[in-house]
Amino acid sequence: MSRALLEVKDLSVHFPVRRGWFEREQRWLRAVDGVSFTIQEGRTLGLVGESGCGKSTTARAIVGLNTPTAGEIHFAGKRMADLDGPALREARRGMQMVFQDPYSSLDPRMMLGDIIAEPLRAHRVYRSRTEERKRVAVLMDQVGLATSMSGRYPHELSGGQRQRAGIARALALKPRLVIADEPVSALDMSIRAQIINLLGELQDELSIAYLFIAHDLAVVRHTCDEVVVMYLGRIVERAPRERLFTAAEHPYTQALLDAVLPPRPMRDRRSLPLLGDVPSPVDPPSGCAFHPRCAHAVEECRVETPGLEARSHDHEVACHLTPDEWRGSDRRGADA
Amino acid sequence: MLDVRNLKTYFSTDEGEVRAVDGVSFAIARGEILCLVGESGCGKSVTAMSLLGLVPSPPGRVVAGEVLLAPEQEGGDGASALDLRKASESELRQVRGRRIAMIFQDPMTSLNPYLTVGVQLTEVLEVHMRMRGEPARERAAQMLTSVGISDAEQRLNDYPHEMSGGIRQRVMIAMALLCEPDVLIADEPTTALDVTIQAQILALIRQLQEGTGLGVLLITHDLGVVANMADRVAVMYAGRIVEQGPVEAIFDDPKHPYTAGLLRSLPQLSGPCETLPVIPGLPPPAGSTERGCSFAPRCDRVMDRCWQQDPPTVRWGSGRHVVCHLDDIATEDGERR
Amino acid sequence: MSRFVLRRVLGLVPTLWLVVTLVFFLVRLAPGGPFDAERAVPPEVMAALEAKYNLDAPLLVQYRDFLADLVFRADLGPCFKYPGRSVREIIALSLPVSMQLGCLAMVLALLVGVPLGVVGAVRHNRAADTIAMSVAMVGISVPRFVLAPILILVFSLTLYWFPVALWESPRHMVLPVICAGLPTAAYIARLTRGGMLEVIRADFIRTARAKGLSEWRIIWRHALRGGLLPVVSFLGPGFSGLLVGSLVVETIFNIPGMGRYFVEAALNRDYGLVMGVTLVYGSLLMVLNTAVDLAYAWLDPRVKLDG
Amino acid sequence: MAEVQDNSLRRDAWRRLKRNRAAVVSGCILAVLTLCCVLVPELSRWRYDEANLALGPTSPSWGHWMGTDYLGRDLMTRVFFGGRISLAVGVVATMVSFVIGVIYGGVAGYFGGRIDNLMMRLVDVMYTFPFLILVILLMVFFAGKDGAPYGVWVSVLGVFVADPKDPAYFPVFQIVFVFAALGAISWLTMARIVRGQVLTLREQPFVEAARTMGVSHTGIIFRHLLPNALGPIIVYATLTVPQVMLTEAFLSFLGLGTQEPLASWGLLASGGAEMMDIYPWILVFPAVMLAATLFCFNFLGDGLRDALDPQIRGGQR
Repeated sequence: MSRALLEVKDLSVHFPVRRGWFEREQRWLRAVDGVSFTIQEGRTLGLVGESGCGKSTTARAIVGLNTPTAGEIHFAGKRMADLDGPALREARRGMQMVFQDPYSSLDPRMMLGDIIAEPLRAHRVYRSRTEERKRVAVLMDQVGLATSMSGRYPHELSGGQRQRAGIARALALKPRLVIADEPVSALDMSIRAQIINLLGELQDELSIAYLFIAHDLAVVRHTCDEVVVMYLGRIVERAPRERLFTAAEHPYTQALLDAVLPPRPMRDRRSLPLLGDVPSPVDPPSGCAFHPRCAHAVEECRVETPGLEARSHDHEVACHLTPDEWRGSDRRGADA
Repeated sequence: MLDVRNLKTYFSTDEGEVRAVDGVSFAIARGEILCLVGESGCGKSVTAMSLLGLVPSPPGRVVAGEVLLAPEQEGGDGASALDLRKASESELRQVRGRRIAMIFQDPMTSLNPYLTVGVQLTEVLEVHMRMRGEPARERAAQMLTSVGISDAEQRLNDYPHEMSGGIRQRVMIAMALLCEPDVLIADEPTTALDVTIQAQILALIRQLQEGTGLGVLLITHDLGVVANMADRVAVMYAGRIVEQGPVEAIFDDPKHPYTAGLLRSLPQLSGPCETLPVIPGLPPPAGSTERGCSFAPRCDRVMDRCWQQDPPTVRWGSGRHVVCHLDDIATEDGERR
Repeated sequence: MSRFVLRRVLGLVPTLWLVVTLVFFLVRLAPGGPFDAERAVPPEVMAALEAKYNLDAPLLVQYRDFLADLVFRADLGPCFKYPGRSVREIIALSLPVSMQLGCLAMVLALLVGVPLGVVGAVRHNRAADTIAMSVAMVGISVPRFVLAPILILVFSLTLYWFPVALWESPRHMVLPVICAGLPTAAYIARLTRGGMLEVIRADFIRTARAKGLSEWRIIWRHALRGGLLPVVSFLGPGFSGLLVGSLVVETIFNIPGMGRYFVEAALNRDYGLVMGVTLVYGSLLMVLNTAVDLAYAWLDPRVKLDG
Repeated sequence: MAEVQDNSLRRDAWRRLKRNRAAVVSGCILAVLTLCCVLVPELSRWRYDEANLALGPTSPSWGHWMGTDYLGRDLMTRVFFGGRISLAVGVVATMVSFVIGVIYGGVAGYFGGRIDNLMMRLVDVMYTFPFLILVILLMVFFAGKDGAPYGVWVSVLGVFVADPKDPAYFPVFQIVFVFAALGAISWLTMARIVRGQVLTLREQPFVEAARTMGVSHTGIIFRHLLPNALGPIIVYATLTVPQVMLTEAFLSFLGLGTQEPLASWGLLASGGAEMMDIYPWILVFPAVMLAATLFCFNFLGDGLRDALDPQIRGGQR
């Protein structure tokens, strides 16, 4: 239970942004900048933030689609950077990914059965077609797809069915970690609950660990044990689920919570929406990256970047102020 | 302000006729926000397009119904309402953008990438208000400022791709409100945006609507948006409105099993967070049910007659109605309000 | 933008050098020489000729001299086929004629092709579309050397409207320009239709409709810009192709343009002329491509100029 | 359990293509034309090069359905014989451009980065070549009767003919060379198209998904990239065929392509064009054949594009 399955240490992913041919100036887009977290066996970690905060890049770096600029990724006790060739392939078998858009992540010219069987074929798991088909049938059953659909093409399926296919494909190699990048945000409301429940059931049944990426905090609350909030490539808060939803300590987390629209009529909401847009990660603001949008920013925030510090044994926050300090004052509320 | 009666829009496809919108009726009063909620493919966008005659014409066609737009001066000299369905193309053009404005889901693709924002804004003024040149630019800049865009004068020379999603959607809203329309149709205006930006945009729409007495038809699939924006709600399923009424009534006491199921299945920020109650199955493509209730295959309270007979419409005084066979709905008849 | 142009101009030099070098050696490696076609020449005369034109020197020396002449004196040497005239002279005389023909033909092609394509897209899959595209297909399918005699037969020999040949007055230009322009017009019509069809399906066209703009304005202001992008990228190769392609037209209408030198020079191993034509064609194409890129960036503000 | 519902994209496209009347008619016409080109010269009473100077040019009659040309040769036999060469040029050159273009563009697109940059620069440079000069030079270089490369050429083709030194074969060699030269030129555009396709596909989520699953490079190329890129490529190929045929006609007009007594539609038409006011049929028949074929290929390409268009595919959205 307490064994770390995935350990991410100081992960950074920077992309070069080169301007022109003559301009020698090389600038960096710091998509992910010094991110660390661990996921225990069979647990779920939620990764939350606005678009462009680096949550998808983090996931892609873990599965090897992006090369980390710095930092280490340990999976099941092995450092990924040390592995190559067959050993790396073997390690990668243990972590599979579910993508956000269930349409574009399925090959439009492959039949459902082949899509689900593809990881099995890539790793030559079964010698005979019959065994492979049996496994595909089991997988389809597990995710709630009728086996009669194996001859269909992705465009003949509904969004929910496509996402189920994506999940079945990810489960094919019996991974220990599934990285789910916004798995429900493209789905209809009545289907969303079905998929959230399915992921939960599969976890209980197969004791998989999840890295669950989402921008909707309400969804995260239903799936995760622990939540990490990211802003502009950095972690601003990390806390167990209940603590985060009841006693968030970073103003950004609080703003995200306020932005979630509760599904019950409530006309006079006191909290003001978060102002402005996410700044460019090429040109992040000085000091705390959140300060231009923060209603509680003080001079210190403009100058100094706050580090991630532990507020309790499992709760870390990167903010110069304590909740008591910032909840009291609302300096910028007036000029909204 | 806008009264839609028994609107039907059919699409002809390879598999025969698809009844995308199958007898939809609703009305929007001055200064009211009506939310049309439904899952993808239920026909809510097609409804919006049908109102202004924007349904792509070779496959689709509006086959029946009336779209009545009240005359411009309230209580005027007995001018009768204009039926947009019968209006000529040039009459329709007068209405579009001038009296009924529309904004769309994806501000990325809904603005013309080849033209500056200024050109796209001023041409509305040119077409509808005969306003050109400097006055038009001034008016456009003023509008941009009022939707919360700073240094509007400079922004007029920008192209859409130079702006963030939130700003773009603000531009869309500014464009829609330039001619002070009576009705705004907003088709999923925040779906493509981040939650924080969504909150900004919704607050803006609310604020503008309260200031001008604009009637709004807000189309969305997000019940959170509905709860926070709507005065009244229409729930759409498979081309039909299954439940309609004031927002509090719908959320406090959903009558239709579909509405009730949807509300239960939503992930929430508070309360117990165990397994979510779900509606089994998939939403059907609009208009696929020949006879009976289209929700029957997914309904947890389905009865024999749901499969055979079209469900009856049960009405209450407050403009609320439900289309369902269930007896406990019918027996409560007249009790509300 | 000026940096982009500068970079393109700088890029022109190595590319042209590469092309010129390749052609230089290729044409000399090809069997036969410039004087083979003449009557049998006594060996000593041949030797004298070769010495005169520096052809007896080692290949690399010839290459060095050629480059030096080209770079320092912009001189391409004499033309073997027409003794006494330099390649520079020949090009200076014939290029303007070809350019004139090419430009007029391109203008005609655009004037005919774009509206035809727009009609095809706007009335997609209806009668007007079918007719417009059938006309375009005929235009593409009939080779110019068939079109030209037909035009001459009908308009010159039967109706006596236009002269049969030569390039003198505007009346002389009508038939050749039509003959050169129409197939290109057909091609442009198809490209326009394809581009417009893409754009017309875009969301922002729906927005424009919802704004209450007239159909005409939607097409003119909102759709055409994006719809013409494929046409614009065709203009570079298309225009230079017109210049070479009008070779047929120039031959049939007996127009003193540059087109025929493309064939003559290569067939006669007229080394200097080959290099001249190559240079003209290559630089024209590259300049046009740069212009096309600029036009593209002007039409589509999302395009950044740093290729 | 696999083929429960075999509704593959290929069939889907095929079904849509079959509904496209213009494409179906074009396909049928092309098939009939090809059949005629194969059969007519074999079954005809006249050989394509059998002159009858005494007869001279005659208009179409019961004896000669398409009349005869100025040498009294049967025009129908010549037209269909010419069709063999024209069609063969179109198909072979397209195949050459297809093979080179797909490999070149595929390699550039798949590996990307510096390799891609270098390979595409080369294509740019080749575009700058005046193609006529290139063809002529290559033609003299390889097909010229003297010169070393000709010897190689002869020994390669010698496998197929009785006596490669026989001057009668020379025009045939030249045609074969025209095939190769045209293919060698039209591969440039093909390579660009393939590269563009591969570049965009490579970034598609489903390809990335395959990578995270551990699918090998060959698996990605053959199971994902190629099947998805093939649509546009095939469509472009159908449009290359008429293009190449037109270029062959152009070369024949210049006297660089097919040479008498052999025939191609281009050669026949350009010959007929010279005397169209007196013997119009000599122009009309080959020109109509050429135009009809190009017409059909164009319609077929259009139909294929529509059939493979993802926006029309499926019913979603």
